[in-house]
Amino acid sequence: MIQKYSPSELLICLASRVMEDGTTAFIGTGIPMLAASLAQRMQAPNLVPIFEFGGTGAILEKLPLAVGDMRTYNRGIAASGICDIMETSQRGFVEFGFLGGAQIDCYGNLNSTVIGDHKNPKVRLPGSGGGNDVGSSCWRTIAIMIHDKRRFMEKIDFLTTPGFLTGPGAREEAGLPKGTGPYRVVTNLCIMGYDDTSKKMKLLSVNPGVTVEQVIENTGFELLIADEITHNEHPTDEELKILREQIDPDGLYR
Amino acid sequence: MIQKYSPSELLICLASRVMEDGTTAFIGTGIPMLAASLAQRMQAPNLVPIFEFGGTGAILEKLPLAVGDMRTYNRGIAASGICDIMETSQRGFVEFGFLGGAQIDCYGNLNSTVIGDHKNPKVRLPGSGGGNDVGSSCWRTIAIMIHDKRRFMEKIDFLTTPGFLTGPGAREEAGLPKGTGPYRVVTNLCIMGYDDTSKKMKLLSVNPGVTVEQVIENTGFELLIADEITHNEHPTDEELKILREQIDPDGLYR
Amino acid sequence: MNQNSKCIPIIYEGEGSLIQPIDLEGFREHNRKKSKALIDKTMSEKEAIDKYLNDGDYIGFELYGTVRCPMTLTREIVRSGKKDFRIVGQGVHELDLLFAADLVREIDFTYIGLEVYGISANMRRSVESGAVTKIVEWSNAALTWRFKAASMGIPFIPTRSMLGTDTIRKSSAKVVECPFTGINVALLPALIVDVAFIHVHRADKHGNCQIDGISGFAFEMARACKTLIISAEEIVDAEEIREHPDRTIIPYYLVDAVVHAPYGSWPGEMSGMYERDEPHYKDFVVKQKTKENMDLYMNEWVYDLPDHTALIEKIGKDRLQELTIKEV
Amino acid sequence: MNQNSKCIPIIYEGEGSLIQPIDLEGFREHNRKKSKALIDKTMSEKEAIDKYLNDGDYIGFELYGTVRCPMTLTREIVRSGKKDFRIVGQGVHELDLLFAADLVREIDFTYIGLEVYGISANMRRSVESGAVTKIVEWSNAALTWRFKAASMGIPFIPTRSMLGTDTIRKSSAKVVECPFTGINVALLPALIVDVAFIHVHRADKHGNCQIDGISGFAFEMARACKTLIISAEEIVDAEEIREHPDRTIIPYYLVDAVVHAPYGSWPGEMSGMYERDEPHYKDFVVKQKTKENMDLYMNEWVYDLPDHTALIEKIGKDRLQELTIKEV
Repeated sequence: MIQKYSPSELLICLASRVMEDGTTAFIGTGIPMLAASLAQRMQAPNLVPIFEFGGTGAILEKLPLAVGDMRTYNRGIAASGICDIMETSQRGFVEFGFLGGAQIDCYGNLNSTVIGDHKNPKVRLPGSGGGNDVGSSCWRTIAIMIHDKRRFMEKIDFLTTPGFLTGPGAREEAGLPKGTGPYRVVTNLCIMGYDDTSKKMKLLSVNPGVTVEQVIENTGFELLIADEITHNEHPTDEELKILREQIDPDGLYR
Repeated sequence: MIQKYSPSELLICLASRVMEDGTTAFIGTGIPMLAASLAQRMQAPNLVPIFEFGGTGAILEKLPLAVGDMRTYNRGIAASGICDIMETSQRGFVEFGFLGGAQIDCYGNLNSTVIGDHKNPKVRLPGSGGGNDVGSSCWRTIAIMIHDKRRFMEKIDFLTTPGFLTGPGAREEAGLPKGTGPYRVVTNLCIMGYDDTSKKMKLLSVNPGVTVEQVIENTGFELLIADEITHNEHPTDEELKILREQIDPDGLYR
Repeated sequence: MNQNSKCIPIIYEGEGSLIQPIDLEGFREHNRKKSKALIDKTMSEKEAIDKYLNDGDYIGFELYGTVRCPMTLTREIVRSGKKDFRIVGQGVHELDLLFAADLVREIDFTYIGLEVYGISANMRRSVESGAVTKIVEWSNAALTWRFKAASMGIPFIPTRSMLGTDTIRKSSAKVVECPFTGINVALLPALIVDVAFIHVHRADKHGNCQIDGISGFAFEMARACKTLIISAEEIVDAEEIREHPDRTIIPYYLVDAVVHAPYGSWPGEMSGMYERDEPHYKDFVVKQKTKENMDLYMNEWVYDLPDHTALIEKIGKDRLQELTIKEV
Repeated sequence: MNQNSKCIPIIYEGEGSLIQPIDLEGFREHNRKKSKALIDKTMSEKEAIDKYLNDGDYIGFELYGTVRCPMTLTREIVRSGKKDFRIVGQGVHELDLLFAADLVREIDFTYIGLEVYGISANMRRSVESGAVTKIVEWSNAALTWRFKAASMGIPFIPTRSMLGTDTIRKSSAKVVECPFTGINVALLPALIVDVAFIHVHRADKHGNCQIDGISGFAFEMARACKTLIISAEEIVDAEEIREHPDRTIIPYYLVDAVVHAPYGSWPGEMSGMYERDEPHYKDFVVKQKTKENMDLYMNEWVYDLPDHTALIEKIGKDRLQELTIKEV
């Protein structure tokens, strides 16, 4: 029997499962924090969470409320500053980075700067923050998104954070570090990766109860489809138990 | 009655008197350390000694043995690292810097790298160390030298640390910060400054018992002579008392 | 001399202008004149802002979000009536108050928002209405590295961030081909702030400061500004600083004013000392959504309070005690 | 896109070669593969040098003079028989032993000497005899900024040092006209060290390190090397590190080996722990003046001792106790 869970809980579990043991991960506020905390307690006990304002290797006992708050270095191995962290990433030490945004295109480029024109915006968004840096220097980035056509777009209004830019070779040509780029997009509908050759977004697996057609319908660009589409597992009893009892006992994400 | 004193004690007192209250000074090992310590107890209680490996604002109770030793931040206001210190100087925060070398020319350029050819040296010297940096970014540098013709040369074998380079405007043209450069040369014979227009070394005052002719004889280039040559005072009783009782009780420099 | 006619290709130049010009020589002259004497710099927040802040200044706040944020100084800036600031868009909660009071004209923008609580409506109103007349974009690291360049006394610093994006297009960075490796790097222009505001755990009266926990960009910003106003939870004896010189992150000669402001980051947090005032902040998050409610908030929590002491009284000792982290 | 044909004039190029090539992408790949797991890295100095040092490596030592210098590791390097190193000419006392054993071929030189005690005769013999085949000159800051560039993951960093001198002529820096300000700056190429040696006050078994007092260039060098061998006065419990994460200057993932070496800086000093062994050092200063006496010194204090434990026994507990700084 499957326990009930919230859409957030599903996203947390899916994002959590992507992380690998013995790697470093840039963690932003919200779902990535819970996902990292869950991963530490599941398949990745040696996952090292890194927060842009200086926290490294925290034991994520209490949920941080901000990327600079004191929980981001709770019993951590280091509490330094933003330069140290960003330079550590620029030196190639950070494997995973989580990203979000208001819009994403088929190459995984993200917009978190502006809806409409930059000069006369319809909506001014919060801006790059560390997003562009994470997207530039982490080895593999994971975008967490709400899946709909207004967000998965043929042409985004502003390219805040680099995905594969205009396609194969474009990152390297621009000067971004070799071998880096988007890795996964985790949404409320599915998990996507990228085609090795074309660098275009490709559906890999669908969430429980979601069809491939639904994903396509909610995507504003032509989505590649893997030969074999797998089905993402429901959050397991163990995941939900840890999440609810240890990580989010106040139920902020239930 | 004049107390007897050593040549080192004279140099220490002369160098000490050059320093001004409420300023910062880059201190190297040896005589500058004693001079700074003496200045702190005489006319410059607010002199801030700065050591290249991180010590700032030390109370120089015990004589440091090295520019990185723990006495260089004894009860100091900060103990950081070489980058912080050198960048503080590059930002214009350091007024005085002490320099030394094996050779000096009429523009105050110093050699501490090599005697003879760089490729096949007659004597390989210790190298720039922080000398070049002090000479580049401090507002006013003070060279402390033994005065003889083999050291005060028309053409030095290697330009390690910048004085006025090739003369007026040369520092600025090279890109060195505006308004910086050599200020005084303190020797066992005299104190020299630089001519405002030609930037050439100029005799300002002679040490007790020394004649202008002696200085000229011991200088390997044409030395400018100030209109009025003053006579440097002997170390005073107060200076010697402080030096011997407080700063150098072991008599290392007596 | 290897004089030659070689050159480094400039591959791309951002369209954004330099909101703050780079005057390295002027910065050096300014730093030379700053007093190096160990004088008492403690003063009230009102005295500090009166004395050191001017209309049109380029200003910056450390740290980020609601963490160790100089809110006491920020409220006084708003009350002072000074205006038309050019800002570093990187502090966060401080900027909500500045936008609400319509004090911002130009922004070097990286992130202005409420983190988990979403977009800052104050920022949106100021930007979308045209009250802000110029925005130049940067990544978070890029903006901090701009401080770092200034803190090093150099005119620019290279980075591998921002390449290939609209972020760099709307910045004033320049992309060049590295003459050593042939790779493309973005050159970030140094950023020298006119007046910077930093809240610390403890300072002595001369301005020597210690910070616990992460140091954010305090090291860099303190060294990249012409005037530095410090607020501190605690004013300690100078001897306490001298006992642990390796804990001094900001030496006194960088500092112009020291303001004693216990709970000076409220409603934000202070590492090891007190937690964020979550109910208050959530209330702010709701109120900021409309201009009318935000005005009420500003009256209640800024304009109607003459100074920090009045704020502390209004919050109340019991509430502050609740927020205080107890010894484990 | 503002594609254009603008360029930055290269005004001057130093004649010196890059002793260590700048391979930023290779450095990134290497750093990616370094283990991020919290594993026990403690081992003897012999195991560490055997495992991680190779003939021909580019190596560096922190700090300077006789202060917090990794002498235990240095003696083991000499004993190991490994050779033909390219070095950063910035540590100091360590290099005396390396020169005496004729292990150095190429040097990025800034200062090698005995400070108040004058010129290093060991260095002179190696350089003047031609045993050292290549010397490139730098200022002290320039060399540290080269580490800083590597530590930032960027290919170069600008400076206003060295301009107009023979020092820059014999360096591999390049002088360019700044595209933002028009002033001349020297671009310093990043310096990535193959194996770095740093002695610290305390480390945990995973490699997290704390240093008391000045930090010299430990921060930069630890981040500018491919392999990092730490020696530590004390091995502390990992929980002690986690209690004060803001004291960690070197995080464990940078570290490959942790060697427990109490009095590991002897005959140098360790801030707050022990003083320099002045009589021993003065004896060394005399002995190093001739090759014959230096060879005797090397036999007595390096070759004839199998390891650090034997050294400690030879110095003797009483003498070490005398050097130890007593609590005030």
